[in-house]
Amino acid sequence: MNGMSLIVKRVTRYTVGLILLYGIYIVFHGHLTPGGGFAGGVIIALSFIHLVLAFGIRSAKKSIPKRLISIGESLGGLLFLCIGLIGLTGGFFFLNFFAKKGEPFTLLSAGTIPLCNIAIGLKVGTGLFAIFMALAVFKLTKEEDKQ
Amino acid sequence: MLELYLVMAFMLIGAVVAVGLRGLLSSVIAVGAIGLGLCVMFLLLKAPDLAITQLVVEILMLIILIRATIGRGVSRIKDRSSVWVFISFFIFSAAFILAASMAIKELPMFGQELMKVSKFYVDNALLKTGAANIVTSIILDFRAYDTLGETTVLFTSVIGVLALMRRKGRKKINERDEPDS
Amino acid sequence: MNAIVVFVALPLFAAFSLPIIGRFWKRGLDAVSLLVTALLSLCAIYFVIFSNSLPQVYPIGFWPPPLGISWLLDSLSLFMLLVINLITFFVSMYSINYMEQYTSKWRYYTLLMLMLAGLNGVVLSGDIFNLYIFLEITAISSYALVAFGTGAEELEASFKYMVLGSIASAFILIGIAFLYAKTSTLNMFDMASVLAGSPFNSASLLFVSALFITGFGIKAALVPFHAWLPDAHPTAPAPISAMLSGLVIKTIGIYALVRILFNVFSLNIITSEILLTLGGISMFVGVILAIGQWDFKRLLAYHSISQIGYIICGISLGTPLGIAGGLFHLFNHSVFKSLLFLNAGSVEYATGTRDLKKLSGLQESMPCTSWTSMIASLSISGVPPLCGFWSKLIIIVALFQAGKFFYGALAILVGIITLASFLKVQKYVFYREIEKITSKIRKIPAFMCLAMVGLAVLCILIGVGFKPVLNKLINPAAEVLVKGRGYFIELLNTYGAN
Amino acid sequence: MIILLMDIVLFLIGFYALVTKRNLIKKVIGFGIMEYALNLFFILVGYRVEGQAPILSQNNLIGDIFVDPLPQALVLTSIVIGLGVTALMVSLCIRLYQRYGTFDIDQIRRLKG
Repeated sequence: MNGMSLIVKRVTRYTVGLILLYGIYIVFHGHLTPGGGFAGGVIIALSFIHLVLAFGIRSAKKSIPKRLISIGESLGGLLFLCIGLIGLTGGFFFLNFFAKKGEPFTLLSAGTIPLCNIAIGLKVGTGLFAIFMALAVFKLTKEEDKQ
Repeated sequence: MLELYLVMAFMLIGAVVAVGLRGLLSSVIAVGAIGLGLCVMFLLLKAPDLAITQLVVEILMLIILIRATIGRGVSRIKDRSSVWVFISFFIFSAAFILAASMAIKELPMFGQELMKVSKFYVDNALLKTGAANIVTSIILDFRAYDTLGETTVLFTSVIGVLALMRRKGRKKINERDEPDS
Repeated sequence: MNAIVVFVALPLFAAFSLPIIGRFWKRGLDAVSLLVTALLSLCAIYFVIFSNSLPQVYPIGFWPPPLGISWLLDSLSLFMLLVINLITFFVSMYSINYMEQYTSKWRYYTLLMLMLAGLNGVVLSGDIFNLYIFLEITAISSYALVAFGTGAEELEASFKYMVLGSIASAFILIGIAFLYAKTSTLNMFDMASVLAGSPFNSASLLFVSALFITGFGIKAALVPFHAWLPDAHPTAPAPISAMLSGLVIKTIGIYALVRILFNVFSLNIITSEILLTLGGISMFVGVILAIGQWDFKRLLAYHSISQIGYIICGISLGTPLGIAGGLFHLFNHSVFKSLLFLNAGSVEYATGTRDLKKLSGLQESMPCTSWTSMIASLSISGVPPLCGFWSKLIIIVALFQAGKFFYGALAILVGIITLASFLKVQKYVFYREIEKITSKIRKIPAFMCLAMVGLAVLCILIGVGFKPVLNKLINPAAEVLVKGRGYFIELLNTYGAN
Repeated sequence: MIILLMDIVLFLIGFYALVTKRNLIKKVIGFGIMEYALNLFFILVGYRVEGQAPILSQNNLIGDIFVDPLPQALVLTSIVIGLGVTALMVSLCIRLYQRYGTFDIDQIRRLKG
């Protein structure tokens, strides 16, 4: 796969940032509006997939470090687990340990919930992108075997 | 209420088309149509969180499925047109629907949910957790442990896919491991 | 009380960090997973010895039972925790050398740790949807692990397993949906107290029971639903076969089914009869199918079906003796069937084949494997001083005591056929001398031997000291199941929100 | 009542595809349809007539009728599980195609019984 036409590439340059920003917005506002870590994470993954589909897998493999993806995934999982474990200091697993929950309907409210959303968003975004890359790259190597 | 039935009928037709069509790509697209129908259904049933999630997941699924099908499976695969398979499945599904309808009769009427535990969530979510979105307050505070399980499921399937997509599965004992791709 | 967290958090922590560790420190993988499993089994042993105030309910996030998710640690879950963590410790020790045959070990260890976390989570959970999630974690990691070699047969077996497994999961989930619609709660204690108001033969309860028996029956490979097991268990890497046969089918099949049917629904005459019939059929069909097998691991897989039948027969009686026998057999079967699968793995490792007709006279060249497999074979066929004998005896006595003479006789008959079948294995693999194939035999590394010896010692210890095991572990666990629904209602009243 | 039964019919269509179809991708599609039906069932169970979406805002505070938020939380989890299983299934299909050159299950049967 060598990517799509020039028009698609050009348009992608402008849209991909917006999609990424939208995904991040959804993650950060998960406790106020519909959406949340998971939906936002999928959107973030989709923005990268968009990039890969437009520019082709070969150039994407060069520019996106794969090591970073899988480390990001592990870190997301660890972060979420650690939020649960920090609750133990208050006496219970997954305790929402902030005493002051903050002003309702503002970004900094709801205790640990935004933090959890960020962890999940990181994890889901990198994880789903890793799945896509694994499936897509495999196809490429298979074609190489044939030739 | 009527719109619910309409969307449901659309989904049923979509399902029959998706299962019945010969070409793989067209049935994958029919599945996409069902998924969008489900998304509309979630909106009608007042579940905007799920509608967003279903929408983005549906897009991702379509991309993955199309990547899997494109260029493969060109040769059409005929199904076993055995009458017996069909008849036995028909009997099974008739029995299943009968049993299910008898069971459904004992449940509360549609639209009259009991809200035994959820009443607490609805009344106290904002007070106790500070989150305006009650669904988020459930998945990340009341039932945060479930969400840990959920992320673990996703992690498992990512590692599983990466493990299945290795180029070589087995090696000689003293051979060097291939670098992680 | 906070120490329970360790059973789920530690394997998850290991699983999340192994991909990072694996990049920098290859040998660290073995060390970390061995350390984690060793720590967990020490914890389980510690809990068994020093726990005096069971049952305990741990509210996660400090939300009391009907509101949040709660963990339940009682004698039954403690018993299952001990079994799971002990066997996983030995399996992980065995993997150190065995998995050198496969590439990317870090993915293997990550999936193994995830599977362990899933199993522990299923056993501890007191919430029905949470149980489903951890069941899925276990199931998904086992699909991936069955196909770990990525050979043609492995992929095919894994796909078959996956299709049947997802049907099972779908049935279980739709059962949970019906239960939620009926009771409007997910906590099992609360559910038990709500369901106490409706008669046991109401259509919805029967329908849900049928769904659960089908779903968990597929996971446990009871006979009409066993089609995936004889493919999936033999083709997996040997340590994974041991995990699947020894733990997975028991935890996500039998334990989950029994916990729901006994403690939430409270066993009634209909479910009891259905389970007894399924158990009897599995017991007989499994052993009959095993006779004709010449593949070492496939034969063991069919025997797993048959032994699962024993366990279900014992437990479904509902009498204290029957349940104790069933649970004891569950423990014993985990130990000796894992050991047998590890033996088969060693034979394959050394000679490169598991076809019984091609193997011969390995007794001299593989003394460790030979002796341990002798002990395991004698155990599974129920020869007196070893562990399998006592549990089978208890099950048969319980069957006769409950007046099920047909099933009792069947159990004895199946025991005899099992003995014959394992004599065949011993003769063909270790004691028959047609030609020496010593030249090609590879030496078994130390850790593999150590794991097998450890399990064999466990076999003998349980057999000799069956009395304290029964008193300390099995009988309290059986008591939990005998108490039925009342037990959960009591827990709700003690720990509930109001 | 009728709509719940229609949902069960949708479940059975997916089940039919999963059990009887010979094409691996069709099996995956069947599994997907089953997942949809299951998710919808939960939400239908939690619906309340005249209920509002369970999201509070300044002018929509406690006291109104809301639909049941708990099934929505469960379905969110269930969607993720479905996605994970489907991704794994698709990757198995691709590997099987690479080994056998076909998606036909009857030509893949190498293991007996």
